[in-house]
Amino acid sequence: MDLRETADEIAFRLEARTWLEANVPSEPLPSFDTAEGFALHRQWEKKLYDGRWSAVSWPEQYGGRGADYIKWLIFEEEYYRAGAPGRVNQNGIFLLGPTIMEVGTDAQKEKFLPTMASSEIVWGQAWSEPNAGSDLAGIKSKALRDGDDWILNGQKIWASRAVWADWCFGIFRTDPEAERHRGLTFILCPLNLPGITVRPIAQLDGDTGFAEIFFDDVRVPVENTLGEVDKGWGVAMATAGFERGVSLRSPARFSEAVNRLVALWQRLGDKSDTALADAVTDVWMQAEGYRLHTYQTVTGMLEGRPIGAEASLNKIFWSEMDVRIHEIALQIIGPEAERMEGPLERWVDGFLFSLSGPIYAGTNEIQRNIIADRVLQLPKGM
Amino acid sequence: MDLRETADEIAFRLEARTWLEANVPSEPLPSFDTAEGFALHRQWEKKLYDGRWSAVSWPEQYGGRGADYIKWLIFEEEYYRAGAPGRVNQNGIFLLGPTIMEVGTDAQKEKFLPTMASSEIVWGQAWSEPNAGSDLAGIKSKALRDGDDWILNGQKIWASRAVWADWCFGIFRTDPEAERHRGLTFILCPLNLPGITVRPIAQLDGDTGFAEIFFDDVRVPVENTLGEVDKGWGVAMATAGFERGVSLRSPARFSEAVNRLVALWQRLGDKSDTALADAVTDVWMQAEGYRLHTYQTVTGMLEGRPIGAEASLNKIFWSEMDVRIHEIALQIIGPEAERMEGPLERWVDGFLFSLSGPIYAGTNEIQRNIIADRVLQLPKGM
Amino acid sequence: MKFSFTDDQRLFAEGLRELLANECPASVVREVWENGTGHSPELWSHLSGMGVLSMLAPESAGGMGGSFVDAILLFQELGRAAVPGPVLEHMAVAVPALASTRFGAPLIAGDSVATLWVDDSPYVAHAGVADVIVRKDHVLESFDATDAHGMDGGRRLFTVTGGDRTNADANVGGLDPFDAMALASAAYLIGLSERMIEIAAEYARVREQFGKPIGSFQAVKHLMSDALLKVEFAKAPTYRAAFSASTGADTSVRDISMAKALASEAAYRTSRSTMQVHGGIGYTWEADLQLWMKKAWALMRSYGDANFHRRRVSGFVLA
Amino acid sequence: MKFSFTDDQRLFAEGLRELLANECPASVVREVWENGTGHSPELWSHLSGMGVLSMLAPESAGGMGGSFVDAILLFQELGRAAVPGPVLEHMAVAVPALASTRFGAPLIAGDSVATLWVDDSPYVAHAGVADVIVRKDHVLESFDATDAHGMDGGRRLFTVTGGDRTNADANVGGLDPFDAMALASAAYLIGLSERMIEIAAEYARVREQFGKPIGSFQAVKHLMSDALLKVEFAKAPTYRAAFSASTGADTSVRDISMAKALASEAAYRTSRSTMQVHGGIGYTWEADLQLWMKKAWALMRSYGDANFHRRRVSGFVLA
Repeated sequence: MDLRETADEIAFRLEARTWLEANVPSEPLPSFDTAEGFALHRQWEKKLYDGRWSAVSWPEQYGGRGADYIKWLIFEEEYYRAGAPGRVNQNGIFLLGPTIMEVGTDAQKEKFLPTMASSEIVWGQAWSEPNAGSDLAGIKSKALRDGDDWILNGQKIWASRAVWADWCFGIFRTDPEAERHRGLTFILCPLNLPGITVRPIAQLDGDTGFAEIFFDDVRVPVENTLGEVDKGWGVAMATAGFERGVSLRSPARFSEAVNRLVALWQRLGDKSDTALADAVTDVWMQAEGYRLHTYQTVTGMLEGRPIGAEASLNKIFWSEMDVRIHEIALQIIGPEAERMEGPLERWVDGFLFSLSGPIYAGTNEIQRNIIADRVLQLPKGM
Repeated sequence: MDLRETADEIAFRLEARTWLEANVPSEPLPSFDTAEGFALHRQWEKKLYDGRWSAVSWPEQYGGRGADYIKWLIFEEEYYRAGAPGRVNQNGIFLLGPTIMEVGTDAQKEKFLPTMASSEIVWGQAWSEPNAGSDLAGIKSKALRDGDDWILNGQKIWASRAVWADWCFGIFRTDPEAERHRGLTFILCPLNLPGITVRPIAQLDGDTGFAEIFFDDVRVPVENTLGEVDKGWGVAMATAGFERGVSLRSPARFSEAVNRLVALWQRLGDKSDTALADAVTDVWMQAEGYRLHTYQTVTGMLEGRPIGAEASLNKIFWSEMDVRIHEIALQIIGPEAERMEGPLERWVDGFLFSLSGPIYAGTNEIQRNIIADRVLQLPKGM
Repeated sequence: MKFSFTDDQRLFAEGLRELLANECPASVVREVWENGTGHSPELWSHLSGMGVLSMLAPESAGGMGGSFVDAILLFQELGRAAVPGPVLEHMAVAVPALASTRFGAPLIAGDSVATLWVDDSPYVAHAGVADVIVRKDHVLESFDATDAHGMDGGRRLFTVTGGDRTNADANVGGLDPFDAMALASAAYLIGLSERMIEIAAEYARVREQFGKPIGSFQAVKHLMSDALLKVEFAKAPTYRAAFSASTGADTSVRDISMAKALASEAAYRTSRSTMQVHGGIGYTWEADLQLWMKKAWALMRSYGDANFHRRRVSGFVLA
Repeated sequence: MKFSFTDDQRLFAEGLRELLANECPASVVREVWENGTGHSPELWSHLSGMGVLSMLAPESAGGMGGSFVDAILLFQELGRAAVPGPVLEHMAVAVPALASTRFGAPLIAGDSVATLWVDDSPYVAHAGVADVIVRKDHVLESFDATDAHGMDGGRRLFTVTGGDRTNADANVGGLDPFDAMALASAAYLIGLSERMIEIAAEYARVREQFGKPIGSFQAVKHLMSDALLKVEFAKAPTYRAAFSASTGADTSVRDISMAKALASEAAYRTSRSTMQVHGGIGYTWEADLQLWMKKAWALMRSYGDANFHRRRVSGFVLA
């Protein structure tokens, strides 16, 4: 155990910091859930790519730096510290990309990874369906083989980024006889094909961060299959595991949020209110604990210990922490917290956004079941 | 709505206060879970009975005052205010007594109620069994009819007061073919009969507040049946409903506890600690809310509106409040809270005792199911 | 000692519930949000017609001559329907405080619409649709209102400048207008919470996952039961506060603060639990739940949040 | 940056777990409680033999020459077995602080038993079985100890009078003995919690109600998962605090306080949840769970409770 950074890590951190200070836009970009904001975020991703910062943990041949997870965490810390824009291609770079590297063919790697790293292609995800949310294995959208093509039919929902994205990835039922998590296949699909309709869904804040995707006899070549036919559940779970486990919410996001919360408390908080100070300190400790826990997990991964159902612990932890951080902020802000615009709107937006955390990527109730069943070995109940 | 006491109520309160001030022992009695303490508590109950204060809500003919529920609440407030001893015959006077009045025969009323009011007979209860706790309908103890007798066999557990009590009441399976809550009968049984073995169970604090009762061919006359044969579940539920609903934990108990907590805070609490003050105020509000809620419930009962599954709300509320009151007290007390004896031991005892609240009389998990199913009309899950 | 409402009080509240079921379903609330007004004149005239708006004005002034005990279940019913517009401010403060002034008659008749500007906020809810703004010691007319982009489309928020001042005392039978609103809001928050629980229970009965209605899962049952628990135990304190306010009891401020603290916390907990029960649907603009949640989030912080009120209670209890 | 233990550290901890599985099952803990000693000389000599007690003494003095990073998993394993007696006080403070004094050799050999008296309490745990009591700036011998009736039979509590004083500095590599104990206790509390969860999970797998193991009910699953969550997220902060203490980092006090605050809260939450899972059985003297719970309740308040430590963290973070 040595929790001090190596000379190499320090150098990496400084290089990232220097580049970010020189390149991060001085004004926040508009939301990437608008046409203008999406285009500007895509430009920003291209700039990151040109500086080889868009996917630091990827191999150099695909535009990365071959950085290990520790360096990836360091980069994330610097990224949030610099107040850099949200990652519009997160679905691609952090979820699909690693999955393609694990199970994709060489041709798929060549075809998809460089355009993903540069955000020439931005990816939306298409997991859930109206009747397959928490119960993801209840998927009904179908892919039928016709010669060298799949013909896709069905409906996806909660497809994040899908309103403006270029491609999407999801799982489809390819064996109509199979039940639950068998007979599903992981398929990549352009969003501009005939037969695809994307209907934006307005969120709590009125923005359209996700969408429904309707597939009506959509034809895609079978080369777009990722992993084996009928084995898509395993591929999806590898992706979802990584999503819940580490990459979806890097610790830096929360460290930055609690630092802003401490600053908010220093500016507006009642200093004689020890309950408020306790609350701020509590979430500071949570964010710090999450950071330390992640460094420990990542060291374990580097030493060859895989992460398993513990990913569910992470998901519950960060999502509840995120809600709590924003609850405290809104308490400090007081009546101003009723406003959707104004100098403190970021906290109000952040509060609304935080409420999705305990729900998406598998509700926290489902995660608690997973922990009980797989970690604590309690008998199955459903 | 008029939340002021009537002249009659004020007079009743003053009469109770005067009597209690003159009669409550100046030193606390030893625990009624010891031989000596039990005897002293029985003497105290006799004194209460002689003053017609042991069962104020009972009809005068059985030793009560025919007081309505409002007056009963007033009496309880005065009783706790006076620091009077715990009620060793609570199982009898507050649980069994009202049930006998509701479903008992005239002969049973004559036989059991006066000796109950005077605590000549102290009652233990015998609901649970080793495999029928939360799942009370899983009862296996049997009563077989033999001429004019029941022959009882089986084992009861968590029988409160049973170590020193004279009689017990419980439900037994009389129809061996019937399942779950059918075919059960409510039976009253002396504890000194041949075939009965009472094994005390040591609690967390080392005291023996409850016991196991083993029945080995115990013979009781069929006159000891309360209510109809095979309909004991309904009788028991009436009792349990009243237990959870109002009588088991009268609001005065908690009002008195939070008043002591406020005094503890005033003596030992750090006044600059607003979090601590918040915590004390929170439970003060809870106790006050519970008191008000009870007055509202009781007015409703007087006006002919029955209490139903809302009793489960009460049970969760008071049991969680009781734990919280004691958690805060122990936090104020600090390292001294590690001691089982000493000037503050009542708080430590109270903490340990409070932990049984969320478990007994149906765990709070079961109560939440009941609320969900009966009040919120959610679909059954088990 | 009698802790119950009269048959008349109950029947009036049931009548209001029926009126609102017809005239203020979720679709009307949503329309008022989406058309940008935050107020429905049609609904207002129904409320006026029934005597709801004038409940707290003396009969001699053409009102219903009711007390806070008479009004408290009405506030709760208004919350249950998430009624938009300045109905609480008008009913609980403007009408009783100004009944005997030149403003009284049109307010009591519902022809003029009032809202309230309390000292603890730079914003005035509903100012865009109000004819008069009541302040602690004066009334404003002909003011300028600028949209401040409130979260709750049925309680639009404004900054206000200018206006003609008329001196007037906004006390309501000895209560500061802030306290009168805290009391009315507590009941309204309880009504909001009751309805959020109903909406979520309806959803949990029909939404299936894993081949069963989600309401059959203990996790869902317990989330909902815990919310209900908090709401049910906020009721008696709120009704008691109404009684204290009606009778001018010494404990009125303490009792109102207790009610507002408990109701605010119950409403927040309910919003979180019911949203969680809804899953992704609960996070959308299309789901009706948001109309209730955002109202709860706005109102729980208005007229003193739970912390403010808990500490006022502390001042009485721990002193 | 490398946040992991070495194979040697892991293997030593596993060895200790095995030793304790054999030499300190629940029956031994119970016996030590019920015989009134609060200490097992036999177990003590096993711990001494394995080098556990002398882990923090320099090799030159006959110790194992380990750091807090080497010891932290051992503290955790000791907690997992609810090891009775002054093992933390002896190991984490007396041995390293007094290694080079005349008290050192017998302490390192385990022939003499030490405990600690910190300034924030009038009581001294384990004084009845200790040969020496370490205080901040001196050591006591030949003192009188009077039973103060502690709740935890494996950590008996005493008041102490008299005794011969020898001046000695109880600092441990720059750490106040209070802080060294806070760190050791944090790890011990994590071990206690892990075992409480195991005990409850074992029970939930076999105990049936409604015809099913209770562990199949979501309410039980979620109680247990939430406890595990708190315990798992207290670990990395505790290991980090050990690293900070080992390296004399500026942040040692903050990091130790964070660890003790999180571990204390995790242990309390775990005690409540695991007892609830046990139902009535959990409320009895006969159930082993109580041996762990009471240790947790005693230790979570000792060497600073969660509030004390949270506020020390505040002092660093909010300043």
